[in-house]
Amino acid sequence: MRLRASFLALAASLGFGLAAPAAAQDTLRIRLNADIRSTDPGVNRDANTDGLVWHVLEGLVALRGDATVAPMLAERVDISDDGLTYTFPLRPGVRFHNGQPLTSADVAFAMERYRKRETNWRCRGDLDGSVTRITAVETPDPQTVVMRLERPSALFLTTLARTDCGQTGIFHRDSLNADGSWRAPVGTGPFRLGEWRRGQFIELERFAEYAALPGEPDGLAGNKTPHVDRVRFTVIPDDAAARAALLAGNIDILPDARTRDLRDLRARPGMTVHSSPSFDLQIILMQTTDPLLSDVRMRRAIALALDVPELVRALTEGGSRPSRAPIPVGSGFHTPAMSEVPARDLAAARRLAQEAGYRGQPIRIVTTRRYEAFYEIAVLAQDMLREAGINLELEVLEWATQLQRYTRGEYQMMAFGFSARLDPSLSFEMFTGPKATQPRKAWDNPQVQAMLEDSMRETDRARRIALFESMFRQLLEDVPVVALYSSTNNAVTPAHVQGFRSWAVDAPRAWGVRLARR
Amino acid sequence: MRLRPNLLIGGTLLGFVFVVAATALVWTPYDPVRTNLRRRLVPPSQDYWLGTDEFGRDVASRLMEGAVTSLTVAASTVCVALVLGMAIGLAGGFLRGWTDRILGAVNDTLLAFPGILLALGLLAVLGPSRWGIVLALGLAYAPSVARVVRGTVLSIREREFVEASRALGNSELYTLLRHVLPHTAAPVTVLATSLFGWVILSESALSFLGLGVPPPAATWGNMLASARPFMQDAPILSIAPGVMIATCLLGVNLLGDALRDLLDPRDGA
Amino acid sequence: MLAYVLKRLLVALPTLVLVAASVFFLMRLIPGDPATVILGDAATPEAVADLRLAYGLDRPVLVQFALWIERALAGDLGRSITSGEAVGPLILQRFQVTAAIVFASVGIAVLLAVPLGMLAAWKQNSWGDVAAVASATFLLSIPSFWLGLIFLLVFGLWLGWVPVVGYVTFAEDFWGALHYIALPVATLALIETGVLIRMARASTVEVLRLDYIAHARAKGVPEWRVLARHAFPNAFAPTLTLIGLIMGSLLGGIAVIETVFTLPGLGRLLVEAIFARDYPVIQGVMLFIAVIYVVVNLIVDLLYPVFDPRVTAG
Amino acid sequence: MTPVLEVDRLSIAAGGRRVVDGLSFRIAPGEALALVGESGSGKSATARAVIGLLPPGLAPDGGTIRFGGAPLEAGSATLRKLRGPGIGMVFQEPMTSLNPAHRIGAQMEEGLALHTRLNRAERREACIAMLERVGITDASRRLEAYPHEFSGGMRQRIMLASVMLLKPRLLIADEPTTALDSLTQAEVMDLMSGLAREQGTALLLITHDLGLVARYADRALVMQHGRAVEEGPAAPLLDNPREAYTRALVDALPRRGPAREVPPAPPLIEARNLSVTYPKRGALFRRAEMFQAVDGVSLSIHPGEVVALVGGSGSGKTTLGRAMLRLVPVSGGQLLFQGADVTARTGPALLDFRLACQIVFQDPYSSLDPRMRVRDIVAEPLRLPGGMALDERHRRAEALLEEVGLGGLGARFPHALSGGQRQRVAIARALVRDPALVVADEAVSALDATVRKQVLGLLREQQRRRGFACLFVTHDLGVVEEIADRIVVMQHGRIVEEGPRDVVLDAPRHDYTRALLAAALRRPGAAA
Repeated sequence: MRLRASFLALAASLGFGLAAPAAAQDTLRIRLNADIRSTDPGVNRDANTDGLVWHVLEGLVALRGDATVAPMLAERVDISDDGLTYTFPLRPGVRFHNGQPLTSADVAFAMERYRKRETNWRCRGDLDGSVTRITAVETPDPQTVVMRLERPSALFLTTLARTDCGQTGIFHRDSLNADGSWRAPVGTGPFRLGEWRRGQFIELERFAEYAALPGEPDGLAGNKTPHVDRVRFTVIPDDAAARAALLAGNIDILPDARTRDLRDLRARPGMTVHSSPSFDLQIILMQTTDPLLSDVRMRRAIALALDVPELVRALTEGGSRPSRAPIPVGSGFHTPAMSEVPARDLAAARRLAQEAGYRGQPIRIVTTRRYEAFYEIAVLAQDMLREAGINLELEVLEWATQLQRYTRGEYQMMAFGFSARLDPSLSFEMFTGPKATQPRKAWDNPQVQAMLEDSMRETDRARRIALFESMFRQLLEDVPVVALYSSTNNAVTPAHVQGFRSWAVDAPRAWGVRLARR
Repeated sequence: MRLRPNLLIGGTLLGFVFVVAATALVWTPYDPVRTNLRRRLVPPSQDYWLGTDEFGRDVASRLMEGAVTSLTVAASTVCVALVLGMAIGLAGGFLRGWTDRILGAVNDTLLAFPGILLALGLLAVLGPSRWGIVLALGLAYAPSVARVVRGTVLSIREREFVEASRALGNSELYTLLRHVLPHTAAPVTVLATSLFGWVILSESALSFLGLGVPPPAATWGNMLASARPFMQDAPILSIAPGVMIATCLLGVNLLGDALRDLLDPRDGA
Repeated sequence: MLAYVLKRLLVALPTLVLVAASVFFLMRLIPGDPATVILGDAATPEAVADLRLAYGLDRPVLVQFALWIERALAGDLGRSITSGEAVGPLILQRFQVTAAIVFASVGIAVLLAVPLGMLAAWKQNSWGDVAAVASATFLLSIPSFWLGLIFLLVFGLWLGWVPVVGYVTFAEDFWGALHYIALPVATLALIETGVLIRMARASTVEVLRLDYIAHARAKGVPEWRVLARHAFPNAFAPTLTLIGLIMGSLLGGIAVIETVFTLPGLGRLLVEAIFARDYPVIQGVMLFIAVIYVVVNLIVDLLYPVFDPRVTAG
Repeated sequence: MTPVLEVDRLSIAAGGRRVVDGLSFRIAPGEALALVGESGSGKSATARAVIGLLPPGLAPDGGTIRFGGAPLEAGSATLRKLRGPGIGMVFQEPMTSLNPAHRIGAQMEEGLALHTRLNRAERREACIAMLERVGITDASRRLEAYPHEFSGGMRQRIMLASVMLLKPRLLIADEPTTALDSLTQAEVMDLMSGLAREQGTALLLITHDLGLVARYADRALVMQHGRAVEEGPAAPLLDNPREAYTRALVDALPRRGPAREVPPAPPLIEARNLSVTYPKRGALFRRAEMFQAVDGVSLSIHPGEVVALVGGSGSGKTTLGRAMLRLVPVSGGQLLFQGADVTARTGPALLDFRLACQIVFQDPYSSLDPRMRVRDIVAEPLRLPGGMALDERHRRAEALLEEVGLGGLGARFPHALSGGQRQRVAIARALVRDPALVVADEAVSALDATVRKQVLGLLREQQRRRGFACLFVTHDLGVVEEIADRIVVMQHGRIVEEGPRDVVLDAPRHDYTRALLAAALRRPGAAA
């Protein structure tokens, strides 16, 4: 009751703060843990940026909830038998926020900008060699786009749809300044960009002429009809404050509640917790070039000494499923075979450590407090290894420093986390590769490397799965890393927010959400 | 006068903190860094006087451990600040002229320099250790010492007994050390006490921003910081270290006042 | 007068350069660089190289410094690496927030503390005096951010009197702004009050011992007037210096408070920039802070003669 | 007729101790009463009690004070209304008795604004008139000035003016001129008594100086330890005191000693047109202009001779004294010691000179390091060069302390000694190396009459015994009578008159000397 009253008072007081008090009622307010970097898709970006951009821009294809790819601006995708030609017939009736109709020329224009070096598009490399190479983008007619590839790739469409690539979003020329630099996105998405007050909030306005697909929302695909006039992403860096803001009624969606708050939040009247497994990966890296850890027995000893299920339960309070496989449990490629989690075996761990010539010297594990999970993993690991007589020393670094250590491979062990990888190949690629050229890679194993590259070319699902499973088995042999779990996204909404769903990527989706506040 | 209560209360409070720290050196109820997943966020009970934190570590033990860390950090920082500040202040105040101006510029630079950046820099250079903090805060606070010392020196050097010392044929250096230096003792002692307090504050502030003495070592500051998420569920986690800091500071401040009264030159004359 | 001001700023120049230089090189000593931070776990060497090129971080450090100084002198502090904003405007915008809070809190603190301190000194060793000093000492023994958190808990959550997050500028909406800065201002004000009461009291005690106070009384001047007209200016002069110091340090960023109350202020800007290794922002902010420090001191020195004519600025 | 002030069995307590004990006296309208006593006699406390301004720590402890017949309670509204128009007060320390933060005009007007109906213009008129009356030229402009722009004497005049503006019926003057040099002192005192007479104001003069009493008081009340010792009309009381203490005070007044012959010898130290210039406090950049403190002075002192260097404040006498010891940088001329030029000496050579010439400062409070024990202070000079072992030094120190009458006090700190004792320590420190020359810089000016007498005695006796030459710097010709063989008078950095003591005192040639002589407070009836 008191809460309700205070909430009203606060709504009022916040009303003062709003640019347009009248609209306060129809504004959906979402917590943003840090300001976005820019509105330039896939260029100067982070997870928040992606999460904002996908409300405004759409690509030819989009991700479903299970990370498979569905057509978005394209009506469908026709792939030639040799897998080198992709044809995208455009969906008719799609308009940009400035009212212009979508044409193949716009697609070509956007693609040209993405592929330019000076644009610094995050995924340029992938489509210019590492995944495949786009040799040409053709526009036979205003409603058709054709892309030609150098070599077949299983990852091509996924790459186009990747959120960190800004979904290769198609934007209108007006998005650019005269000098070709990025001004603001003019897209086809369900919302258009409103006011962006740096460090405070970004506002989106409903795009009335949005051409929605029929059916249900599904990931970034499907029906994305906007129901609220205005969306305001409020920047609240501090978790405690964000939680407070939710309870005080200053925000309508807390997309990233901390697991430790869930019990309390669930208990509160009207609060709903939406949980779904994400595609990221919490992991412990080991430096296989380290004199001590270069001995596989030592690495196995460490893996055996860890009680992964216990650790994951402690960290996520049962929210996430422990998994030694890098492919997220939410992915369609996560097979039963990959669910195997070797049991803890202290005796074996001790023996192996002995054989590896370990005599209790301290092993330093790098971690940070920036991401609580990393820190907690390190602390708990230290605790568990102690029971196997392995002496772990925490080296708590500030995030940027840890990142540098990571990219240079300067560590013995490191508690780390990989952001969402939507294609299973990438889930391995992120830590697999030759240390000589990429010191950040933890797993340097030529034959695995070969398998990985096959998996990227291979388009047949069954054969890919086979490859992944054998790589997984090899991973349990070599243990260059100990995969732990994919974190769970827990979004919390009060009663008046309806139609909201959380999904694999932690940034929320404002379409399909209604406000029943009266 | 209020001198006696100051001394009494201040002494008791600070004494208490020191006793806690001293005990922690030889005994704590539990290993302050030993985690226990089955006992996270346990409310206070007779086996966990102040309950446990999010890793199931005993808060009481960490508090005691924290006393040691905070006090040692504070003490060593004050030493650093004093040594640096005294040197700068004495040189500047006694030599005057260009030396003074240059030192002045250096001083201002340090003053205009937020401790947090220094801390980050030194931490990064020295690697994560409490000594980074000590050095950083030491540097950050040296100027205020220098200011006080310089001021005192400037006023003392005008007093006749300094001239008298010259008249006796004593060298400048001797005069500085024998007749001027001792007079900085009083103000510096007083300053040192307040410094002690400031350092404890700054250390906890830095820890609060994630730049303090690196965990898992317990300091009141990083206990407060990590307790923050549980303000509602386990308020004791934030209250306990907060109270400890406040106690310590109150003790220091009161003691400082008492010293100020004791060492007041007016009582001398 | 103007000549004096210019002179002072001239004298301050070396300090500013020193600050600028030390910040610049210190930042580059610190491991981690903007590119890696932006790219995160997906940083491929090529991508990092591209970014470094884009931000001109591939150039030799000395060249970078020269360029930066050159532009800075021309009034251009460059653009933020993370947000691409122009640093100058960014700083000013964030500074407004900090300034609003600092001025409000210090203002309140002075209005509270100086009269209280003087009264305490006037009734030295009375119960009121003891109480004032005791509470002052207690206040300045509380960590500001702790107090802030507790305020947040009590007034923001339990009582729900004020919103717990967000900020609007006074220009946009005066009352709204008041709502948002109420708690941070209260927090800071309380603590500064502690400091100032003690200072005001101490200096008033000093002044009240002097003959001219007796002289005033001997002229039959009523007590309130003795305090207000004869004691105040002389007692306030030293307090003014302290206020200057406080202002200087607070305006330089109240990072902790801003973090607690999630205010987009200068302090938080600096902290975030440091974490993100956003060199242009860090350098800009640091330079700005140094300038503030100089200016505040200058202002104090200019104000001082108003209260103590023996000191002449110039 | 009813007395203006009637004090009856007044007692004042400090903690448990009584600083004033059952003191009674009365002052008739227009009468001038002097409360005479040395420091600690409770005379100032009495004064402040009358106007109800006892400093913290002192509290009235019985007795009554009546003003014009009506009783005064401290803190009462009636008392506050009386302050100013009824009772005015002039304080001792001109440097701190005017508020540095306000223009003197404002400070003078304040009283008028409070107690009269005059409007702004009239008040201003009154102030200007009064300032001119106390001899401050260009008054209308000076109203706008701040206290720190005036010399001590000027401030005391302003002080007096602002008090007398209100035409009080009683003026309390608490050691009004102790901080001033004799010349200024006389001027201010003359002004004060003059004004009092004009306005029919009764005067309560608090002083330790019988000289003042002789000249400015109708009646005198001698106090000791808070009690009245003797009371009566001033002149007779001084001519034939009944009480021993009074007699002691009277004897303490300077008395001329027999002239003595100094055996002719080459000068010990000689200044040849010596000049000292100071930079006036200048800003960081501006080139500061110079101020001539000593302007081409030639002066020589012979072994065993006592030369008195006399002059008002600002005459440059102190600077000259310091310059002769090379304590201040010499900007021109030559300084010869035992025939050798020491003007430019440095290092060990300078050290020899320093050790041979010692100085005793005016203020015994600031000239002794408060953090050293008396023994160490006296022993310190023996440290150089190298020489003696510590216990040996201490032995010597103790011996000397014994000699100057401080036997057994070696372990004390300066603040545990009285002013006189401190000055003895200072003297001992100067003598411990048997110097050839001692510069005594106003060495006794800060002391009470009787103490001054003793210290002077000590100095003279030591001088006779050890035969060192002495340059005695002072503003008070009276003191000079006691010990000087030769008198040198300085004004504006130049020597205006020089000669054997008796000649200068009895037949002064220069006006300035005459003025000084007239101002000098000397035993009544002593040579005029």
